[in-house]
Amino acid sequence: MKAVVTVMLKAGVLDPQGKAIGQALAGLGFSGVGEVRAGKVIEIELTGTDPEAAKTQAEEMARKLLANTVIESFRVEVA
Amino acid sequence: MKAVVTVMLKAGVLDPQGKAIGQALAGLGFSGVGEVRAGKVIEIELTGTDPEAAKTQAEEMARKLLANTVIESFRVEVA
Amino acid sequence: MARDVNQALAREFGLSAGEYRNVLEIMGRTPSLTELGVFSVMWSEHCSYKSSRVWLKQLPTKAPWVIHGPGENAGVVDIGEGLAAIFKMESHNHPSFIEPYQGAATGVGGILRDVFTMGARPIANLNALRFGDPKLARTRRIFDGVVRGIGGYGNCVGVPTVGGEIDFHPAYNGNPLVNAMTVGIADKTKIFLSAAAGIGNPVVYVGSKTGRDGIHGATMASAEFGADSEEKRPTVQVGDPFVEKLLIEACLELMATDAIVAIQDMGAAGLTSSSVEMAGKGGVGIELNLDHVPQRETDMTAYEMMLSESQERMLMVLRPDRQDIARAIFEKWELDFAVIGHLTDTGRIVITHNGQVEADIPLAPLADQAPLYHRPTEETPPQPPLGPVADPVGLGAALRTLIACPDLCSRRWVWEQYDYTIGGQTVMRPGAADAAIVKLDGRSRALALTTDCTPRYVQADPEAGGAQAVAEAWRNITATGALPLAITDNMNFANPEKPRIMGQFAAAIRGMAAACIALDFPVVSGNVSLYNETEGKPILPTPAIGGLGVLEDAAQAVGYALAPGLDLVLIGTTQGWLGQSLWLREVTGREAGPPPPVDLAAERRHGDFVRGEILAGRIAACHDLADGGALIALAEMALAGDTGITVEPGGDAAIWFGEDQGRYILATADSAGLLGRAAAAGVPAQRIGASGGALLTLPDGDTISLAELRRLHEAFLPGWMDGAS
Amino acid sequence: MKAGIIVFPGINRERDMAIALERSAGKKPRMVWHRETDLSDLDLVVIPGGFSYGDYLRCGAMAAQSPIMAAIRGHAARGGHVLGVCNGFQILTEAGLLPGALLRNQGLRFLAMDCHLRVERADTDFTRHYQRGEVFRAPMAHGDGNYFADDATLDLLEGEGRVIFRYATPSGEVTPAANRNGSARNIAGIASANLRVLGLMPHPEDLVDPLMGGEDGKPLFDSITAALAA
Ligand SMILES: Nc1ncnc2c1ncn2[C@@H]1O[C@H](COP(=O)(O)OP(=O)(O)O)[C@@H](O)[C@H]1O
Ligand SMILES: [Mg+2]
Repeated sequence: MKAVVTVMLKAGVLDPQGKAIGQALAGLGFSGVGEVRAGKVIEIELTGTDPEAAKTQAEEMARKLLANTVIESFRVEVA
Repeated sequence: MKAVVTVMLKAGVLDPQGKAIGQALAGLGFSGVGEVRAGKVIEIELTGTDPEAAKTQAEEMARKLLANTVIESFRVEVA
Repeated sequence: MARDVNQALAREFGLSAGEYRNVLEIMGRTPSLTELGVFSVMWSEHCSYKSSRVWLKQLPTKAPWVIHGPGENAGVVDIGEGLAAIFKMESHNHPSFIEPYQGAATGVGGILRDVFTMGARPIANLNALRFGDPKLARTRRIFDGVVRGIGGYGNCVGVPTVGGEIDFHPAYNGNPLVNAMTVGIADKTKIFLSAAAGIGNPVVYVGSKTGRDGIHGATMASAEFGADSEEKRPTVQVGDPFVEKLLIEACLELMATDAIVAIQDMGAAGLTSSSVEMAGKGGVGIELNLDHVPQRETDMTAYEMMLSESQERMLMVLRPDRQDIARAIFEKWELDFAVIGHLTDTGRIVITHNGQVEADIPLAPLADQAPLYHRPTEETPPQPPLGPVADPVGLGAALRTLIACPDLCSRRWVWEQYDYTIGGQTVMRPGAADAAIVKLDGRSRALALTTDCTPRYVQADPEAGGAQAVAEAWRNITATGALPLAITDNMNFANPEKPRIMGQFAAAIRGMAAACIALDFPVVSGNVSLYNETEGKPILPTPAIGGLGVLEDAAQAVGYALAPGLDLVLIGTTQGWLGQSLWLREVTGREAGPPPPVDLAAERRHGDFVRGEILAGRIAACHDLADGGALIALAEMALAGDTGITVEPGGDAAIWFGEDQGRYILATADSAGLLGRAAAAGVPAQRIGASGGALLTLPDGDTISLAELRRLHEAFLPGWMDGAS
Repeated sequence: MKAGIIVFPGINRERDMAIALERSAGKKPRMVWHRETDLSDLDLVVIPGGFSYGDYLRCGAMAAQSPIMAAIRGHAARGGHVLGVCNGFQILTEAGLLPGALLRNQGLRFLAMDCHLRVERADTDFTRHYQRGEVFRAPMAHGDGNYFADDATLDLLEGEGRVIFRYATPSGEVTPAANRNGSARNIAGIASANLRVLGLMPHPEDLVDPLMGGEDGKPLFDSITAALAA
């Protein structure tokens, strides 16, 4: 089973990286580009077989380690 | 419309960050953790309304800038 | 605006009942929310220095070489050849506890802006850091984040981080200290100040856009930001060192023209403090139209814009006929540039937003009637004398313990994450000398830079500890051969409403002032950080000192790395002072006794003699004696130069680990000559050993190999941080 | 020799580079703003170190996409000399002017320390003032210096003699311990097939003055100055 944890800066928190990427895309001539946000994704192989348990575990991992919950929020998908 | 570009190191490219996260998770007492891979996710607001066109555009962004295809692969989702 | 302005809200904003009464009197009516916000931040401890101002006045701030003392964004001293050094230290303690990486990073960003806003190109960063008990996982996490944050920001902006200091103590468990210092260089005839002038002149905002960063959470606890209960907005600010780098270059480019009338960074309380202070200092009025403020978020209120602490922003008053030149420069650097107001002759600050007047406050009373407190003080009682102390372990074991302990172990793990060579002018790197030496590009002149404080001394005796911190900074600069010129300080203390804490503050200032006067080492800038305590547990009083000195010829600088075949001479008097020493703490587990006294006259005499010998080219290496005493200093010299030492026999733990002040170890090829000149100058000196080989031979005949010593010295930080995430 | 230093936003070692070039060549290089498009006056194009565009996304990624890269490509295609140091090396790989990529350091931390480089070829225009096999010291200061290329590319580089510098011990042994950032085969610097485009991670430009601890980096600048003396 695989858990995918996506970690993004919370809404309202400055995202210097996303901002710079947005400007670079515009500079490359891409049009219609609005706000860009950059985040992290962590893919974790898990040996368990229960998707619910895997999700709970991954959420705990995110809270404890993967996300800095002071400024970041996260979401977990299990596949 | 929003395009989400996920960029991961290709298989075969060493991912020290993923490895370090895996070790830290084990250190925190999480069991059943297999391979961990760390990547990036870039969320792009697009003004267009055609999902197909948005996907094509985001793929081009990924090829040109968001991913370095020497070391990385990417996938695009449009929502 | 949903909330009523009243005394309850004022209290939430941190204003006392008396202060709020004062606001009502000045305004002659109930203030608007934005007005209340302006008063609350301008009258906060941070901006108004209401608890500390009466004491800060006692610090000596003048000398012939001081160009601008406290009162400007940073201090300015004349360093010769038409140049000025501009420097200051600032704290980011609380943010670094909440979010260590961003807290430390934005601390570095903030102090850089205070320096380049005056026209200086930053050439060096330093820091002074205190952390809690290393046994706690939280301490490790904070330490890791702070080090990464300082490196992350400083490395990216391209200013070398050349020095600093780190202490650990459980008193900092819930309240680490992150003090950052920046030093810059400017043409001394082109210093930029913040006093606004020229009625009608445009007020210009440059840098990053404004978001809702850092607006205090408590004041936000209402329905006014949308009905849905969105996730609580973090009060943490995120730094963008890339924008800071652009801002440095754009400002310096603009400063080469004559466009700027006045300029100030937007630091704490952002737009409020910068606009109020610029107008206030210039004795003019200011009108701002917030519709023109570049905004990162939608639907921001006037209150939010005025209180936002978004980073990497500056406020300037420009000559109207130069506005286009300025705009072109900021556009070239891809930074926001917006005219957001103009100066008026009303003596008031008027803020409009969406066609509405949101604030209209008279500036003079806002400044003149700012609260000023003579808070009660209580002296720290003197520590009882230490009395006789038995040595439970002997010299060799104590050396092995001390050289490896968290407060004395190598800081290599830290400085190897800081770019200290960028600029190509770093003559003495971290770990090479008592002060970092940074040369001025294209000249032989160099600056010597250091940060110092020994909080356990200040805790035991605030006055002696305050004097010691200044003396140690002076000594560290002297030990390189440089002439100490001036200091910046960062007064980190606990709750000033407690008389004992306020007493610590007052006494530390007394001690600092005495040392500054005796050593001709005035204070030119500084910062005060109070309320450093968690759950009633105060930090150790920590008046961190940032010292700056000058060397006419960088080639004359000496470090402490030892070469073989030299005699080692100890300068100064050794009584064997163990009170508050690290030996006492690490070997016997006691934090007791009075700290070592500082004899300021002797300090000066010894230091002036040492500097003279170094500048005469007679000294190969020099190290001051501080934490851990003589044997630790010798071991550090041996390790830095990879050269053994045979120490003269005799003496006990008190002699070899005592922390008597005003001492140096000099390495020389001619000890007879040195001893003779010392005697003639009335400076105590004695030969204590010779260099060579690969062993440290202790006074009791015990030996320890350099390899073992190095292993012990280098082990702690990497081992501790191994596996830290 | 006419040298130009490309300044992208966020570049921060351009002045260090200018000092080193002037020390060897006796004249100041031209600072070239990234929006310029004409490099035809230059013999040597230098992309210095720093954090172009904040090192956001990937180090060098955004600079590699900027318009001036066309001019730099043209210069290289005409057989012109290009030197990329640190961020400059990252930009050259991102732009495809040199193969491979620079990944995050293996220990995931920024590394600021002196390293030792073994000179693998002393017959290039950048290295003639060194001896083959000579070891010199250079400061490094980077978070992403871990050179990566697939095995075929690495073999090709070795086969064509395009590995110019390797991380080594002070006595010249190429060991894992000497390879702090984890680079493939200890590679610290590589060149293009015609040996005229050189990229390396460490900073020889910061060690060209005895006052700063040595002149180990100076032969590199002396070499290119001599090669391009006109
Ligand atoms: N402890 C101190 N010693 C000397 N000067 C101080 C001290 N604390 C503050 N100052 C001076 O007071 C002025 C205001 O400081 P501060 O509010 O920190 O400035 P900024 O808003 O630019 O950060 C500065 O000139 C500063 O140097
Ligand atoms: Mg300021």
